[in-house]
Amino acid sequence: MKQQSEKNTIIESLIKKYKDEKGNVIPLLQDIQDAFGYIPEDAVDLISKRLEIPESKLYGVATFYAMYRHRPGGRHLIQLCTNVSCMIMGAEMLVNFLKNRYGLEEGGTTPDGRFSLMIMECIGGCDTAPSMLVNNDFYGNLTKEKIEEILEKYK
Amino acid sequence: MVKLRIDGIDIEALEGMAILEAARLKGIDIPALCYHPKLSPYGGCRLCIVEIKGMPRPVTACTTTVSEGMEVRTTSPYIERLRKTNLDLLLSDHPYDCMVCQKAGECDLQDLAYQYGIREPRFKGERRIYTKRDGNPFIERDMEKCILCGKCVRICDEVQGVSAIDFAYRGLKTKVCPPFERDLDCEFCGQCVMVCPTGSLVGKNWIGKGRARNVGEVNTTCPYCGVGCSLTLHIKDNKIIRVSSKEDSVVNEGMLCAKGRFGYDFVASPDRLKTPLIKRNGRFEPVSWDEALDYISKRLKEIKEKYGPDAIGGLSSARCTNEENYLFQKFMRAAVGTNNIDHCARH
Amino acid sequence: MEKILLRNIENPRSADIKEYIKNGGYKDLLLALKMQPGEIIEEVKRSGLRGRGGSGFPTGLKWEVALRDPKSPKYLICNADEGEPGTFKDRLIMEKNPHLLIEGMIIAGYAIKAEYGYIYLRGEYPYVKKILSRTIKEAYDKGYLGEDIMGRGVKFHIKLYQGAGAYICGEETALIESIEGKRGQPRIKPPFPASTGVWGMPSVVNNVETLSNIPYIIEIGATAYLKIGTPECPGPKLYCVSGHVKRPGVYELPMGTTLREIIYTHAGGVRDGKRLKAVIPGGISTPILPPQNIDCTMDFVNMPRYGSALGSGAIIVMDETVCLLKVCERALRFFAHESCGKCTPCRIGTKRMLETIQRILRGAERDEDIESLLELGSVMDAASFCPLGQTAPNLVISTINHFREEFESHIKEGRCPS
Amino acid sequence: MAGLAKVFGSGAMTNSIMEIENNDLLFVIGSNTTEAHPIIGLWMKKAVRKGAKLIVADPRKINLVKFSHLWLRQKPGTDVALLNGIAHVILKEGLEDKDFIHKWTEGFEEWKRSVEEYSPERVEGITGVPKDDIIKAARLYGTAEKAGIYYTMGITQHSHGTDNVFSIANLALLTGNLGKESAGVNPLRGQNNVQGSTDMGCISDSYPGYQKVMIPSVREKFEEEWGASLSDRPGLSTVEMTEAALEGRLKALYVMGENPVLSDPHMAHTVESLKSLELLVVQDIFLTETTELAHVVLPAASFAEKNGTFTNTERRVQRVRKAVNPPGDAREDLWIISAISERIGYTMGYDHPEEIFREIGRIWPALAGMDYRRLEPNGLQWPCPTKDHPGTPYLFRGGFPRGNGIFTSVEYKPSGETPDKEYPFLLTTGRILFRYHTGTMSARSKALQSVAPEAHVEINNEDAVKLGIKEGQKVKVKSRRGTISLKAKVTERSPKGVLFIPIHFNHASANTLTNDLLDPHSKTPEFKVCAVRIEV
Repeated sequence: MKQQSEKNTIIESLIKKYKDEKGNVIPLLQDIQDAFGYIPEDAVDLISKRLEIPESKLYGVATFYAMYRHRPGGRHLIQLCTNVSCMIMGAEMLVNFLKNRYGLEEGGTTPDGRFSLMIMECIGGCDTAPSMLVNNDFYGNLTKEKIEEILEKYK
Repeated sequence: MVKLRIDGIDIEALEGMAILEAARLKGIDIPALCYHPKLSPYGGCRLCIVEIKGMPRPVTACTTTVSEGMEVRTTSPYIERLRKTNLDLLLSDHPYDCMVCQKAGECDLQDLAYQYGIREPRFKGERRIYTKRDGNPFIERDMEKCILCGKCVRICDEVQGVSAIDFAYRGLKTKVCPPFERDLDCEFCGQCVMVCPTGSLVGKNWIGKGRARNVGEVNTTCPYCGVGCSLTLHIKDNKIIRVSSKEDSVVNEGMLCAKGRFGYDFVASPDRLKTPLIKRNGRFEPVSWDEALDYISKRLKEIKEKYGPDAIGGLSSARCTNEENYLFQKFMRAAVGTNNIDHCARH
Repeated sequence: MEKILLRNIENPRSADIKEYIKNGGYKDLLLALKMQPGEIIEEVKRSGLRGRGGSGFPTGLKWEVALRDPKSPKYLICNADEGEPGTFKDRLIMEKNPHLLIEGMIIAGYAIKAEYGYIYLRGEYPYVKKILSRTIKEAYDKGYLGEDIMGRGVKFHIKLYQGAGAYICGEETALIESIEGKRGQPRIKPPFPASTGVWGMPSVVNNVETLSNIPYIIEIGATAYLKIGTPECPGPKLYCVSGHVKRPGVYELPMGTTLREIIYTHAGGVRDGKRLKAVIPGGISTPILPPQNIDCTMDFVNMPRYGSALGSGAIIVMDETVCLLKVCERALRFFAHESCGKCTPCRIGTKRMLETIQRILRGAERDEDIESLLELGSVMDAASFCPLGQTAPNLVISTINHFREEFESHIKEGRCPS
Repeated sequence: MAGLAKVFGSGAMTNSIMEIENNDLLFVIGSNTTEAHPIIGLWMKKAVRKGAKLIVADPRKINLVKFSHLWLRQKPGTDVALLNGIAHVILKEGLEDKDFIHKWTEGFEEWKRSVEEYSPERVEGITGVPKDDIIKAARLYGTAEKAGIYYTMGITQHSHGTDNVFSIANLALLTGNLGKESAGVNPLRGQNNVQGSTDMGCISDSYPGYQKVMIPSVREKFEEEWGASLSDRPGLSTVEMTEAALEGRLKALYVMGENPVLSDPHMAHTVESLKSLELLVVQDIFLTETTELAHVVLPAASFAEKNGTFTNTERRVQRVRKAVNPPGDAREDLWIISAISERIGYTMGYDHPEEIFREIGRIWPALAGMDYRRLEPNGLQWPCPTKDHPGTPYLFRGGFPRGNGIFTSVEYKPSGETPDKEYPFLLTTGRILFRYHTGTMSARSKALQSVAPEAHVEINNEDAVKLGIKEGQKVKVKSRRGTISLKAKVTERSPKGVLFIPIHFNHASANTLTNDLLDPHSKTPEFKVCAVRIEV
């Protein structure tokens, strides 16, 4: 992971961006997650000090929203939906496929650190169910073969 | 003022007052677990639901303010069934510890379970299990017993201004904790313990020292700073086992600080002086009261004769009572005959 | 019906501002800026437009409360959380016709004298965020946003705000709490956001589809708008169809089109020649409908008469192969995961209902399990703090009512009839 | 509290704690309220929540600053200049309460001239507080309808402590913030019954109720009441007794419930003086640094083992009740004093503390209306002259007891010992939340001991970098009077050039270093300012 001091300078610069903006917590946490892949504990400490927001409240926010992650994950994040529309179109089978083919469990990371898997509630891709996101890209009408083909692009 | 009817009783209440408060003014007690007069309304526990003429759904009395001509019913078979089911749900996620729980006999949840006759929760299911204990020296935090009423979070944030704890996570996993579930690190005022309706937050050195039975209460004034908070000492077998404060006390309204609430174990410290001591060739020897008093009075009379009363001085204490201070200066002035008196005030 | 909300979306560059203006885009804004805010609100009130997010609350009324409130600054908030499973209409507008939303927001902002607007976009649409950021920049560059819109002395700014995965933030006060950087827990009402919203200021929260109707109302006037849809629920509606149909997708049809017509005429009917088993008409927080009820007209007023609700208009079609208990289990897993945890009935009730259904599916059920589900459903509906807890039981309870035998067979014979 | 007593007749809070909630302006100077008076801190936070404005004047960034609207960071010991500066701006902007001044005060014109040269620019030079903040503070205090001033040791523990108090009183007189609710001049007394011990006459120049020893008619009244001839010679204060012992004039000292070795300044001096005594009797509940030097130690009862009353900082007399028996042969202080008195020929036969309380009521009208029954359940605030009198929440309604409120001209004088080349740092001392006074009680509570186990010296982070000192590093702090070693606490809380050491820890007692220079009037030592050096 990045050097501690280097890490701090990144966090400090991100905080400065939102210093005097009202309602800055959620976008700031998102930027921190984009920079490190997750929200490190010391980032929350620093935000609390600089923006004078009680750290207990920050932790409350950081753990409320499902898309904030608190542990480093794989290089690429797979977010597969299994909600009702996707479920009745076979999403469960794809979950098993990811487990058998890539050794990916819900919330887990492949041993080689390439992929992490998050099971999502609904990502608004019901017309092309089953659907998934990989990092920020959307893919629909998934089959086992199509998933394999897609994941090839993410090294 | 607003005129309304609660359970057929005409009531006049202040504009903006919650129905729950207006009802309590008239002695109508509506069950509530997350309401506290000092705190902002929350509406989380849903026990204080009442029916209002013209409203489709029951509303919580703690969040709904009175309005002119409102007709409120605080109880009906339907409302009681909803309350009982709500309690059932709370108990289904609560450890069955009443046998050993420190709060037994003073627990709002236990009282309500008794009132609604719930022996077994009807909806069994997974219960929150937290093995990690909080290492702070003052407050035992058993979050399994927490019913998420949020009173501790609100009093720490709104009244104490420290915000040491808040809700974390979501849904059934929601938990009140310090950031990253570190050990509690705050002013340890214990206001959270004061408002906690269950055994989730209790003083660490209260545990096992005794509960409701044969525990006496003595109201007194705090021995520490000059604010003069009212203390209630809980006594068992001639020992202080707990300190609290009545919420209607004028100076502190039941709130205390770490010293007042938790700093009482010096009274029973083994180091307490138990006998008079006289120093003989550099070492203190225990002696009887007569021997000590005779020694002192003999020496005082000798010094007074030899050097006069002004060779004697007296230092009284800002921690002793008015009566003791008065008597002390009377002793120095009338018995000894000097004005050499002071006390260790920080002025 | 001639397309209004999805006009010109077949054109691959439909999101581009030049393309939008070429097709008459932002003309309605200039028209509106000539009118008085009060006049615009009267027009919207007369048009009968109702909230497309699912509440069905008359949009004009909400605006009027905000305009009349003395406090300022005021805020216009676009609810783009679109968390109701089965719903993907707002996504389509924002991907293919984003400037229609921006134009609608500016007119709405002007009407309630708000100078600041937020778009609260759900965290699960990162690719939409890119499009919207570009759209907002285009609007600023062309002078439709900023300190002085088109030299008309009107100021309006839009800030794009992304959530981070919380269905509850579709509820307007939870959304506002989220913008303020807090946990998305609903607020006590009253006060309503129109008088005390974000930062304690008057804030109107409208859904993407609702705001996208505004330019058209200005363009053709309320009287013409009333001719579309039904008298009580006028205007076009975007119906989302997913599940076991030949052509899943978004269909822009007059409000009040029947469910049958949407499924069979537009979405091509049930695929692979399977038999229709059940339909969730308005997203998984709305009661399920058996096949014999699909002649219902899909609008806010009629659906309750059929024992269900329009909701967000998200139609999930299920054929005979589906085990409805599994669907209920998945829906309750959703609600238990998304419950904000504030109130007892929802925090614990969703979990206990889920565990009861899972027990039945495992065949470890007890006879009173159906009784427990009904009791839990009633306490959640009656005593939950907000609509999440109140509507979470709808799917299960309606499935018990309409498909009792499927529950019985699971309990008695421990197997699924489908 | 000599300063306040001079102006208003007593050294107590003029208003009461509950009224804080309705202040619309709170001016807190020289008081770390949330640590020294936590519950009064809560009332202040409540006032702020209700919309009141809060000004905090303190060299350190104490917790209360978080709730303030304006933080004046004056250099330690420059309070008079700051307060005169504020008065200066109030006068210049015509915010003074003209008819209050006309009706209830005297000496205004002369005092007005004395603050003329305290312009904001000059005051900024002395105190380091930006002039705009001085003007802002003056406008806030001057325009407020109900403004209360709150202060503690930060104001009084200086060689010019009385001057500090005078300049506070001047501000209140200037703006008519006296004799009405939610206003006043409010010293927050540090200890549970320090107000009571001064009320009861445990001060060398006054009998109970501030009745002066030097006035013959007063002395005769007490001689008659007590049936004994009384001395007409002025008595000695604590620090003067130390001097007298060293000079051989004082031969015996009877100490009840105090630990002067730790709590008096210049510890080495105190120890040496106590050692020179022919008789030192110490009556306490534990062995302390002072009992070590005693000839006789007497075991006393603690607050939970006796009946009586305490008087808090808002003049509220409240009951203290016996809850448990004292350990071993320990006895109530009343019994011990009476027993000694008996043996030296003066009988004081009391069966119950209430008899003493009634006697006090007979000789001090302010308590005449009180008795133990009337003190239920929440006590009464003196003055309470008659049995039906409800007590007095705030003083001076309808005017001052002894004629008018007196404006006192005060010149800014620097502190006795200020930093120089040899001792470049300024040391200030004070309280922390988890400890109390000399630690006799608080050190013996396991939980309090574990969260505040030892002393520390707060050092500004820039100073720490310059001296290469890291957080938690053991350092030596040296003054002309002694040296202690303790851990460094690197923080932005303390200003550059200023160190802070809590007073509660015997293993590194701040009073080893403090200066025993006295305020001439109040005889209070200058605990708050002395010059020190830090050695790594």
